[in-house]
Amino acid sequence: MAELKKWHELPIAGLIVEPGTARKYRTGDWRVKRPVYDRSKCIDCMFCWFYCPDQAIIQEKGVMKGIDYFYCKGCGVCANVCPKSAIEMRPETEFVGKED
Amino acid sequence: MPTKYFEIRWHSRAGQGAKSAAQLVAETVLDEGKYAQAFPEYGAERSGAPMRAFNRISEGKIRVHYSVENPDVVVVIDDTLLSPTIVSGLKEDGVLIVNTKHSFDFVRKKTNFNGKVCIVNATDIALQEIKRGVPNTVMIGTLARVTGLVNLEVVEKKIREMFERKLPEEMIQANIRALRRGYEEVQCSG
Amino acid sequence: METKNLMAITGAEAAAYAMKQIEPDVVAAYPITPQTPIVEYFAKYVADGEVRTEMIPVESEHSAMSAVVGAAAAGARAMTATSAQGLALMSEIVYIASSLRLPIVMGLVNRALSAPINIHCDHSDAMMVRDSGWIQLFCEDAQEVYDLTILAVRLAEHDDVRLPVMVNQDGFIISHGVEPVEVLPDDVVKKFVGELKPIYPLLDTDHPVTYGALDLYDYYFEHKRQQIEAMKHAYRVFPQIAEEFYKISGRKYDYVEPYRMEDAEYVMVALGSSNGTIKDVVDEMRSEGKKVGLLKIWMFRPFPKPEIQRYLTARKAVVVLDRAASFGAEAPLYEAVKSALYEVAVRPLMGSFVYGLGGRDLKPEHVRYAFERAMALDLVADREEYLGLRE
Amino acid sequence: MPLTMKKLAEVFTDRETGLTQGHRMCPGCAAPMTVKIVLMVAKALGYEPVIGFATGCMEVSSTIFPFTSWSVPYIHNAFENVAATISGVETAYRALKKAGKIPSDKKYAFIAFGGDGGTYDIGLQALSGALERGHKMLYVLYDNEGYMNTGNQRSGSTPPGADTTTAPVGKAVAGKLQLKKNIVEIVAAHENVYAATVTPGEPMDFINKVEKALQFDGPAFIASLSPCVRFWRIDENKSVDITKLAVQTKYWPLYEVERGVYRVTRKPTSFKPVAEFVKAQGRFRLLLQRPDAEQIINELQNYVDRRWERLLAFEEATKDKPVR
Repeated sequence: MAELKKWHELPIAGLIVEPGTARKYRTGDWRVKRPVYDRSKCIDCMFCWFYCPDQAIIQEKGVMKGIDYFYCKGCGVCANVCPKSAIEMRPETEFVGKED
Repeated sequence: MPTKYFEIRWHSRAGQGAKSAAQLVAETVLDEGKYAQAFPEYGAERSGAPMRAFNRISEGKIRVHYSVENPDVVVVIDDTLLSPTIVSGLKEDGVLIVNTKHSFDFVRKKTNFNGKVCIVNATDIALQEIKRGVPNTVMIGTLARVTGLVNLEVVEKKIREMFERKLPEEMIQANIRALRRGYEEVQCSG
Repeated sequence: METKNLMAITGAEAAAYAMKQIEPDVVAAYPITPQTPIVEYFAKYVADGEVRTEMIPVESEHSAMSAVVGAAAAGARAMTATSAQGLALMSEIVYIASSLRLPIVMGLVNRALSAPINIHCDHSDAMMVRDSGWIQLFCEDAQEVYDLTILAVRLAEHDDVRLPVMVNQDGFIISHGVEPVEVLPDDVVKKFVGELKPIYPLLDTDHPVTYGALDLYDYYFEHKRQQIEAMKHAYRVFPQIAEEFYKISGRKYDYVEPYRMEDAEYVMVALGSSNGTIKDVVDEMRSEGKKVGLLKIWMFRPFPKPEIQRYLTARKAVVVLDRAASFGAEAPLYEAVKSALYEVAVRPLMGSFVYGLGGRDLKPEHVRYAFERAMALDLVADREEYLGLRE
Repeated sequence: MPLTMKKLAEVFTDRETGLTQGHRMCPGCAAPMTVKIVLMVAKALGYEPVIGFATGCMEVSSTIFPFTSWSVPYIHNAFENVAATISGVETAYRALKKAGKIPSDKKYAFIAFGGDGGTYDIGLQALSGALERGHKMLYVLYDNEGYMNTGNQRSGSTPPGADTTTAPVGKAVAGKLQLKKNIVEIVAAHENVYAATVTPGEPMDFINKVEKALQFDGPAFIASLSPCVRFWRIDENKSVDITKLAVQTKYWPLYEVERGVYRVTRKPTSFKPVAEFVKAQGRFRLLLQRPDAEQIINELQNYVDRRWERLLAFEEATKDKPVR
């Protein structure tokens, strides 16, 4: 968020009038383990997508497309529910300096 | 200040209709272009407990909001309530109106009140006309006669308005007959 | 004005009748003595189809206020009513209603707070929530209950205000006393209150809004500052709305009602039904040549400080009557008046009298006594005294 | 055509669930799963959800001003009153619809979410009132068995023997001694309601029940066992697993009560001992160190066995006998 607003610049009552502003909030930097996804093992069962508490699984029409590291907190639920072990949890330290 | 207002204190037992009677008097007075208040006293009492209600009547707007202490008229709907305290504060030239089948002497003896007393056998009238021992309409008729404050025709109209939704026509008629008999059958001491 | 439509009704019925004519979308209320007849009258209007209002027969006052908050946030015009313990139970949500800036109108039938339990009038309930961010109006009689309930809708819903309003009437004294009330035609009331223009209604799913977010130290203060500002707007727009109400009713309302104040040297200040009694005493003492007057407070929140200052500066003495105590501090109305007079050029002598707790009658002789003390200049600003108390 | 995970994935390829990313719940928390599943089913069925939330973990973590994780209308009022609040919203809807101020083609779903504190304990009265009044709403409980928002205090939903800060397992006292309150029975006792248990570990059962609840003509209640990874002291990735285990051990039987008619919706052919459920969680670690641990676990086993038998008996006894 940019500069904090003054009282007369805010909507009344503490209302948040723009929906889903939390999308601007990066929760990916909470992550200490990174899920790494192996497309070759994936059967697009959608379990990971269904359970991900942070909605960080990207899919299109039931086809797994990857992981959104901007949001992924690295809980590992996806890897755990995956019936094909297509997702592996790796220490985040391995990825220092690499792009999301 | 109390001279500006004509004040009535009603004594009854909860359930005998003093509150409704006071309200009906207020409505009638208002209909006649005067001003009135009606307010009961509230405690935690249930049916049968002694209770009081008040009227304040005036030619002009009534602004005060406190209980009536020196009434011009005390109306007692149940003669088992008679005692010296029932006339406390009643003005010397005030009137004590009692629903009783007893005599003036009985009333005086019970209350030690030496002023004007009016009696009416309202319970019997109510039983005969309305078939229920609720004497409040009779007492309004009596009050109308004794004080000349409320006009009987206007009271009749009010009774009709009040009961139209709740009671069948014959009951309204009965109430109006009871009212008229209260007016006619009252006896006052000299 | 055309022919007057006078009704002999109680303050409770006056409130319910005003609500009927306002015809809010939602009423959620729980019965409590002495507010109960308001709910009862209104429930009857609903049952008889006289209003299209949806009534929620909630299981508590806490839920009454919660439900009207929900309804108002949804975009509905919502009302409720309560007394004393009911207000205490709902007080958590009373603060939320004003903080969410929901224009709810609530009838408060003033009753003493327990313990010991008491069902009769005093203002301890209203004073408990005087800092809750609600606009608080106090009524002298049933007519004012009717009028101010209608007026309150406009005040609450004004674009610059958007705050809930509490219309106070004295328990039993007004709520259960039958008095003449001049009512307006339905269509006149309907036109006056108009349609609610909801802002950010929850039911507008095309524009989803989040109500009641977690607001930490980085923003909470700013939102409170907005509420402070809204109260200033309430103060500013009240006379305009009162003027509009005057046009439809011929009855004039203001922050305060000065009574025989022109040359008054000794002035009493009070809230609620006692003002009528005080007026009679003022008349009587005036006829005796005594220069007494009354400043009745209609609007307690926002507190009309400029009017207090304007009317009370340079009087010889001011006595303030409070129907509530503030344990360990000065009585609430006295404190507010005294504080306002700190800034005036010529401060009057001041005295504080607490009266009427738990429904104790305020009699003309009490009022006269307080005036006489003022005239004798026998007042001590720092001393609280009591009227009608056995001492 | 019943909803499936695949079907939901298709629907939500280019639609939002209503709960967005960027909320600040703990990694691996089951509460967002519960909320997301409910919202997805509602939206997939064409409802416009309007959400009420009781004070709790999910409420604070999803709406830290100026951020909101909600892209559907949302109101948080207080801790104990979400049922009353949503009943006000629902009533406003009916009033405004009657007045012609709401598009008549819009299909709303009024959904209240509460944790166990806001539901079992402080919010029980408001919930009961709203259920009894018959508002058309869905109340979803995410049951993490304690006041986890504020750091693991005991609630009426905490199981016996679980360590909490206000009923700690100590030398003298084995933590919470009382059984978990049976909230579904309390709700079902309102008679004209739909009440069910679900848990994320049984997704199809969950989806079906939400669908049923939304279509129920009256108040509906869904209790979702939603583990708190932090204070159940389990690995972050185990929140789904533990709910499966809860079902397999009879700890969390899956059933529904529709106007008095009981239906057990999952009947495993064999059960695991409840001790497995207990031993899988760190919150029972101190209990397990006590000499009376076995006895307490046996009592719990007895309880879940009897409750299961009772449920089956209710199912048999109420078959096709709705209260109205």
